[in-house]
Amino acid sequence: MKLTRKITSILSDQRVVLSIITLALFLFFGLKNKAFFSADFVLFPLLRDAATITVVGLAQLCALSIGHLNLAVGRMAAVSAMATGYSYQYLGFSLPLGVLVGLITGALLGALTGWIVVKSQVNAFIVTLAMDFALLGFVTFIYVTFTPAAAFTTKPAGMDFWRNTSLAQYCIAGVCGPKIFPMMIFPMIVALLLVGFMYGKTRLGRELLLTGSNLRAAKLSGIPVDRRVITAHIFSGTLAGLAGVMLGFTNGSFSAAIGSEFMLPSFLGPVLGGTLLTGGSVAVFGTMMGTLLTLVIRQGLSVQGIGLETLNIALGLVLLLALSLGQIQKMFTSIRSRGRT
Amino acid sequence: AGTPDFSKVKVALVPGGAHPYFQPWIVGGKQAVTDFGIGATTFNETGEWDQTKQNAALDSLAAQGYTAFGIFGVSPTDINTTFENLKSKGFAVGSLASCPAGTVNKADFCLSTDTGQAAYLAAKAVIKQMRGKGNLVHLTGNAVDANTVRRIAGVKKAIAETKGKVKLLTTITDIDKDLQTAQKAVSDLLAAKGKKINGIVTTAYNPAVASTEGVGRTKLPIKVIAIDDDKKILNAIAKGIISGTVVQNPWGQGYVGSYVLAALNSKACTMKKSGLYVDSGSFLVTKANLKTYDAQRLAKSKSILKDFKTKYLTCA
Amino acid sequence: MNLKSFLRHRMTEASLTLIFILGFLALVATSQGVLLSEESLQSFFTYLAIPILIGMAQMVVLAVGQMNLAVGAMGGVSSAVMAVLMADHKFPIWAGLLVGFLSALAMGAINGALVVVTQLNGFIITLGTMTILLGFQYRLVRTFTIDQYPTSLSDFGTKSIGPVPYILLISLAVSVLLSLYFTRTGSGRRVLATGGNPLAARLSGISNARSVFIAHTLSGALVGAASIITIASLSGINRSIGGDWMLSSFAAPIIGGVLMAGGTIAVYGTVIAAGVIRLVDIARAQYSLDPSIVSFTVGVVVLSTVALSEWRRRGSERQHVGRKVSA
Amino acid sequence: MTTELLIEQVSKAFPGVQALNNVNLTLTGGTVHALLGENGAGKSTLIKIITGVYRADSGALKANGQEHFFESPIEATRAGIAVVHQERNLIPDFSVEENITLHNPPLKYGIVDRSERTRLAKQALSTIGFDIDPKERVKNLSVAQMQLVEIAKALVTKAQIILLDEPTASITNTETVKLFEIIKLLSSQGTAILFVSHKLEEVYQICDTVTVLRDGESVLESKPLADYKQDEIVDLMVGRHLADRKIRIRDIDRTGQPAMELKDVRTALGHETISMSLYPGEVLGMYGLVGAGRSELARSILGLYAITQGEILLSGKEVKIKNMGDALHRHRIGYVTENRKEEGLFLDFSVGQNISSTILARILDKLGVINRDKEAEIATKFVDRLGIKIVDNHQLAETLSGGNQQKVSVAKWLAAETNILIIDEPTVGVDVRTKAAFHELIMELADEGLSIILISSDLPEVIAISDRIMVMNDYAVVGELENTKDYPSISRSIMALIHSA
Ligand SMILES: Nc1ncnc2c1ncn2[C@@H]1O[C@H](COP(=O)(O)OP(=O)(O)OP(=O)(O)O)[C@@H](O)[C@H]1O
Ligand SMILES: Nc1ncnc2c1ncn2[C@@H]1O[C@H](COP(=O)(O)OP(=O)(O)OP(=O)(O)O)[C@@H](O)[C@H]1O
Ligand SMILES: [Mg+2]
Ligand SMILES: [Mg+2]
Repeated sequence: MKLTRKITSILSDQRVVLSIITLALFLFFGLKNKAFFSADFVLFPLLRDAATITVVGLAQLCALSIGHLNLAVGRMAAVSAMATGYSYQYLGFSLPLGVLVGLITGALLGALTGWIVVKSQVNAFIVTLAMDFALLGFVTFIYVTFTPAAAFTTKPAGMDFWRNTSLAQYCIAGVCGPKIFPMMIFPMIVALLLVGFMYGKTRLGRELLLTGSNLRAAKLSGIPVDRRVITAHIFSGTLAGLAGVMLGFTNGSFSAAIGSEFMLPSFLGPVLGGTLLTGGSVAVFGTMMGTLLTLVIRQGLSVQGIGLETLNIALGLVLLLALSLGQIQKMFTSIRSRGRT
Repeated sequence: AGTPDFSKVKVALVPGGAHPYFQPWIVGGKQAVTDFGIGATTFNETGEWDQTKQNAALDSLAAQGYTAFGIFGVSPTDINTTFENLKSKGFAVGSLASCPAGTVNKADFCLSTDTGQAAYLAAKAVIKQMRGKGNLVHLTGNAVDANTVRRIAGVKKAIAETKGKVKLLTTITDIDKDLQTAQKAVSDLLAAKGKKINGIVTTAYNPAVASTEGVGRTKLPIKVIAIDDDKKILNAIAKGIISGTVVQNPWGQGYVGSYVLAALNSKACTMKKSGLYVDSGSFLVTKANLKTYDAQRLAKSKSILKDFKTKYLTCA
Repeated sequence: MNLKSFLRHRMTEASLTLIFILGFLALVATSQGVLLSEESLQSFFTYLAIPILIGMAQMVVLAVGQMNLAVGAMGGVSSAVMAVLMADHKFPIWAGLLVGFLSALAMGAINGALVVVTQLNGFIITLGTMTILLGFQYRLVRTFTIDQYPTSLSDFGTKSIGPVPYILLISLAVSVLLSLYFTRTGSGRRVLATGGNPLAARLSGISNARSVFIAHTLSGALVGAASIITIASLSGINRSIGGDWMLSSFAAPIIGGVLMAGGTIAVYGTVIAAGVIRLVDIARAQYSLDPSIVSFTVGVVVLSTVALSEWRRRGSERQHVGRKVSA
Repeated sequence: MTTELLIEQVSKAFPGVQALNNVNLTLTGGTVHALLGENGAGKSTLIKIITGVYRADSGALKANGQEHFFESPIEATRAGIAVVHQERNLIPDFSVEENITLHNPPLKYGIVDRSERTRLAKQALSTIGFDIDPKERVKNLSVAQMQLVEIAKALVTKAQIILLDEPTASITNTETVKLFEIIKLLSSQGTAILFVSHKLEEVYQICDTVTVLRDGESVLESKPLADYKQDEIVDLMVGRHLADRKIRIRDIDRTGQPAMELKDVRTALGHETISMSLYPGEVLGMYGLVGAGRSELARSILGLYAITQGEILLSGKEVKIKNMGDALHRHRIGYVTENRKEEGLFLDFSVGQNISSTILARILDKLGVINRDKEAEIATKFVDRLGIKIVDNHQLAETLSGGNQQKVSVAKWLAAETNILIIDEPTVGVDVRTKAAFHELIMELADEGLSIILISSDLPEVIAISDRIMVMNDYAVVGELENTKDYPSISRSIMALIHSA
């Protein structure tokens, strides 16, 4: 049957499966408790958090694309946010200029990391772990030395706008945007589009993926693998920096705590989305879906009023269950095609 | 005047994450329901010490119909943003157990221990035990937390007052994450410098437990003042392993806080001065007042409640 | 095997040993010998026992090319189980420890079984079980610190032969056994073969599913052992236990020369790397270092030492490559 | 009772291909049975079905009284079947001896008996005359050496049925001769042997019976090989008559500037004063026994290993080639690796993407966007030209048959349109028809001006297409011959050069 073939082939796409699971859970939670559909208290903040975490996921995805890990995503975010905060507090920079400072800081950190990986040939795991330590020390030192309360609290004009505004305030011919979409999704969308475009369409992206798929073959195909490794880390650092700044905007100040909870979610999004830990294959849109899935589960459970004693248990169980379903379906569609490899 | 009707008010008490310190909030909140006829109080510790998660927890409580919030902000520098956000939705907001960093408080009020003051008190106590001279060590938590900064300042203030007779040997930060790290740090400290140390003041939970163990095991003549009244620490005081502890007043925060939140949220009362800071009290507990400190603390809570009713609130 | 080729294979371990010795000597010298006092040595060794075991617990899973993100949560739950059983249910020590150990073993086995059955990446499975276990840990101990279990247990935790505590000896004995398992037994070799090249292993009649299951179960058992040592050496059990295990469980083996890709183990390397990491703690206490400076230095030192050993290894390999292999 | 393996009406489909379609085969003890067919005909798939790696869609298998398919490779091994798969399947970090005994390591009280292991491995290695330290790690071996280890590994099990999937693809004559001796010995002892090869001379040398697959169907089923002439077999495989190849001697103008010249080059790997010149449009063959250092020389030229002395000139100009990117983009030199799986292919990428990996710069739109149409067009061109058997350009390289993977690995570099191409073992595992077409293609490219260095351990191949042959032994050049393409005399001269060295 052609139709069933088509359906199975659509279903074997991880992104579709993820979207379906996410949507199903979304409806399930909402039907169990209407409060979950509250735009003000659930959906708007959920999407705002999702925006930041997705960008963190993309930062990790860039490292994963060449088969590396970036354990320092969180700390790169912290340093970048710190640079931004510093520029607002002590240099009086305008909002966009400060963001730029953050992004450049992230890029530089990424470049340094990549450079060390290439020059020392040490596993990126160790390099980024050590980087994380070093940056942790650096961040602590700066905040403790330069601020009275361990944070940069100056808010440039426009910061609250990015935090609080939803598309509902933008109307064209009387039709306004949905209230649930925060302004914060724009940086995420830009990041998604750029990263997606790069990996999907450009030579650079292809070379990164080839490098991740088979480093030796890439090298022997004339791809400048060393430079590509550095490039990937630069992207990773820049995106981490963006996420750090976004979180600073959401929280309202730039503190050392920014990024300290980034590491696990940074893997969760891309890996759930279908990005290979071993490199060579990325899922850009999937990263957003994976992030949304985890947030929907968490917030959904939370709105049911589940306390800490069951929240984590339920969170883990739902996650494993949802993923196994996806996997079972995938096995189902591929069992005959692949033989038993 | 009769008691106003609080039965429509649902109060949420939200600590930064799971920590023994906050457990009395639950009891205090329940007591407030019985005493004042508040609709309900709930306790939600799903914030897991992450401001983003705490914000999400607050939002989901709001979605569930809670209208008054007593909050221990994970990040003192960011919590004003959260307060503002909740207040803009018309909720009553109290900052409990910790005030926002800086001088501005965007919550309706802050009912908390002055963390700097508590640390100062503890340091004074240990200095007294050391007979006013010698080497002191300060063990505490996350270096880049505004509360830690206040505690470090409090201890330093007490030491400064000795005019150089007491020396701060070292301040060890970032050992409150887990007990193992704390115990390792204490053990290494005692091994390296044990003989030089005369007193230890701890202003975080895991280091307190760890230094109790460390000093007990090595039997070094070191005076220890811990923090909070975990059973383990009270036992150690009773056995004379450590000299004392500085306890705070979480029950009172939960009890009085719930009342004030209900009063504000039901529109029965308004704050005379929004963002007012009220000290919930800190108490030094030694072997001498081990049995009686709780009564003393209870009395303090009642008097705070009275102050609110008579001085800080204007009620219709 | 001559010395040169031994060094070539063991470059990482050799340089770590050197770093360890130099670092140790430097600390002894600058502390005017305080580090050599029995008490200091004992403190040094006591807190080395757990990093070694959790490093091993991660290593066995890395050996099949997977990761166990749940080491910390597993340790937290199993030590909480032990504490609760002994304190609240008055289990005798041996029974409490045994049940706790078996619970860790079971958690490992469940991880393994889930990976095999769902065919999901071990990374995701253990992330999921980690979350679940953190929930259980909270259920078991809430926010309290449990310590009402027999003192003979913590007495055991502090007993030592000279400055060497029993618990370190246990860790080392377990490491030796593990090393024998991987180098000498058929089962250990098969597990490594799976990690080295799963397809080749399968074609050689090795069940990769079984290898993965064994690795995770073994990881659970090692976590169980770490939990026993934890409860014996700590003053109490609360929900923070295991909180810092995950990253350090990776750090020791990977610095010690274990490949993330699987197929290798480095028992000695892991042990010595744990020792090097421990030296940093000592230095921090010794010099009253600011933790931010410690972190910074650790970062920089690790980067440079590993880079150095890697660079030397590559140098020697470059000379070697291309010459005849014949016997 | 003689050993028997019966395959009846076996079918197997992969997405888009019917890899096997009602295939029959009877393998009896004491015979060597040839399994022949073009690339992608289904030979390896059949072997994987027999050994339980894949599950058949339908059909039956009878082996030694058992009447069912094996569920897993373990079962097949237990049933006395040993196999050398087409791809090397060894554990890189394990020693040679351990790999050899991996199926069934000798145990004593549950502990691996190391001395027994060494003994077994040495024994197996010596039967095929392979002199190597059994303690050496496999990851340090060359492709050919690994192949020999695989063979030793199959022999050590003392199996009743041995399946050999292109065991000779990457080894030289010397080892092949040894292998054939042992095959003959085993066969005379009653072992049943299935032998897959694209080298028909070898097949005729050693096999008794033959099965030919074409597009997944058995067009000739278990017939005595002696009844068929080589041409007939080829016709059966190809499905039509293959024209005879003519020997073509090309005229090379060596008066001008060489395209590439090495002057007294020494390398970090130990090559000694290597001098050579390659002229425009020339095919320079490089022959030597396994381990002679040819591949290493090529890699040193390309900057992968250090050149310690001497100089490299391209069109008369001295150059320092830093790496492959430099070689490709600046100097227009290409390199087809001998190790397609590890170094040539991106297995989880499509055929089209593999082919385009060297020419990304050429298929860009403005904005640096890859032009998919152009990419597909070029891919299709080479898929057709090299006869790569695929469902579509999007098929992943990993799902191709061995020979077709090899073609992709070569196609990638033909697409790059370089001035100089170094080809290392280009036809390993490539079938007769494609090989012929391939040789033709190489000469055509040379006619068009491409300068080619051909490294091959396949002596007939070297003699068939080279204009000149350089002979290497032990990291040095031992001689150079003008190729008259007269096989007997040239091969004799080459062997003389090697042995006198
Ligand atoms: N895992 C797989 N998935 C999809 N298709 C496959 C897979 N394995 C093999 N095929 C296809 O099955 C067909 C037969 O492949 P097989 O490897 O059996 O050929 P072969 O006869 O061994 O060829 P060669 O001489 O090149 O080794 C080919 O078209 C191949 O692309
Ligand atoms: N003694 C050795 N130790 C480690 N690796 C070796 C040794 N000898 C050879 N190799 C490896 O084997 C390969 C070289 O052997 P190889 O037989 O391919 O040389 P060659 O002259 O190119 O011969 P051919 O290409 O005919 O096989 C290289 O990859 C090299 O790293
Ligand atoms: Mg094949
Ligand atoms: Mg070669």
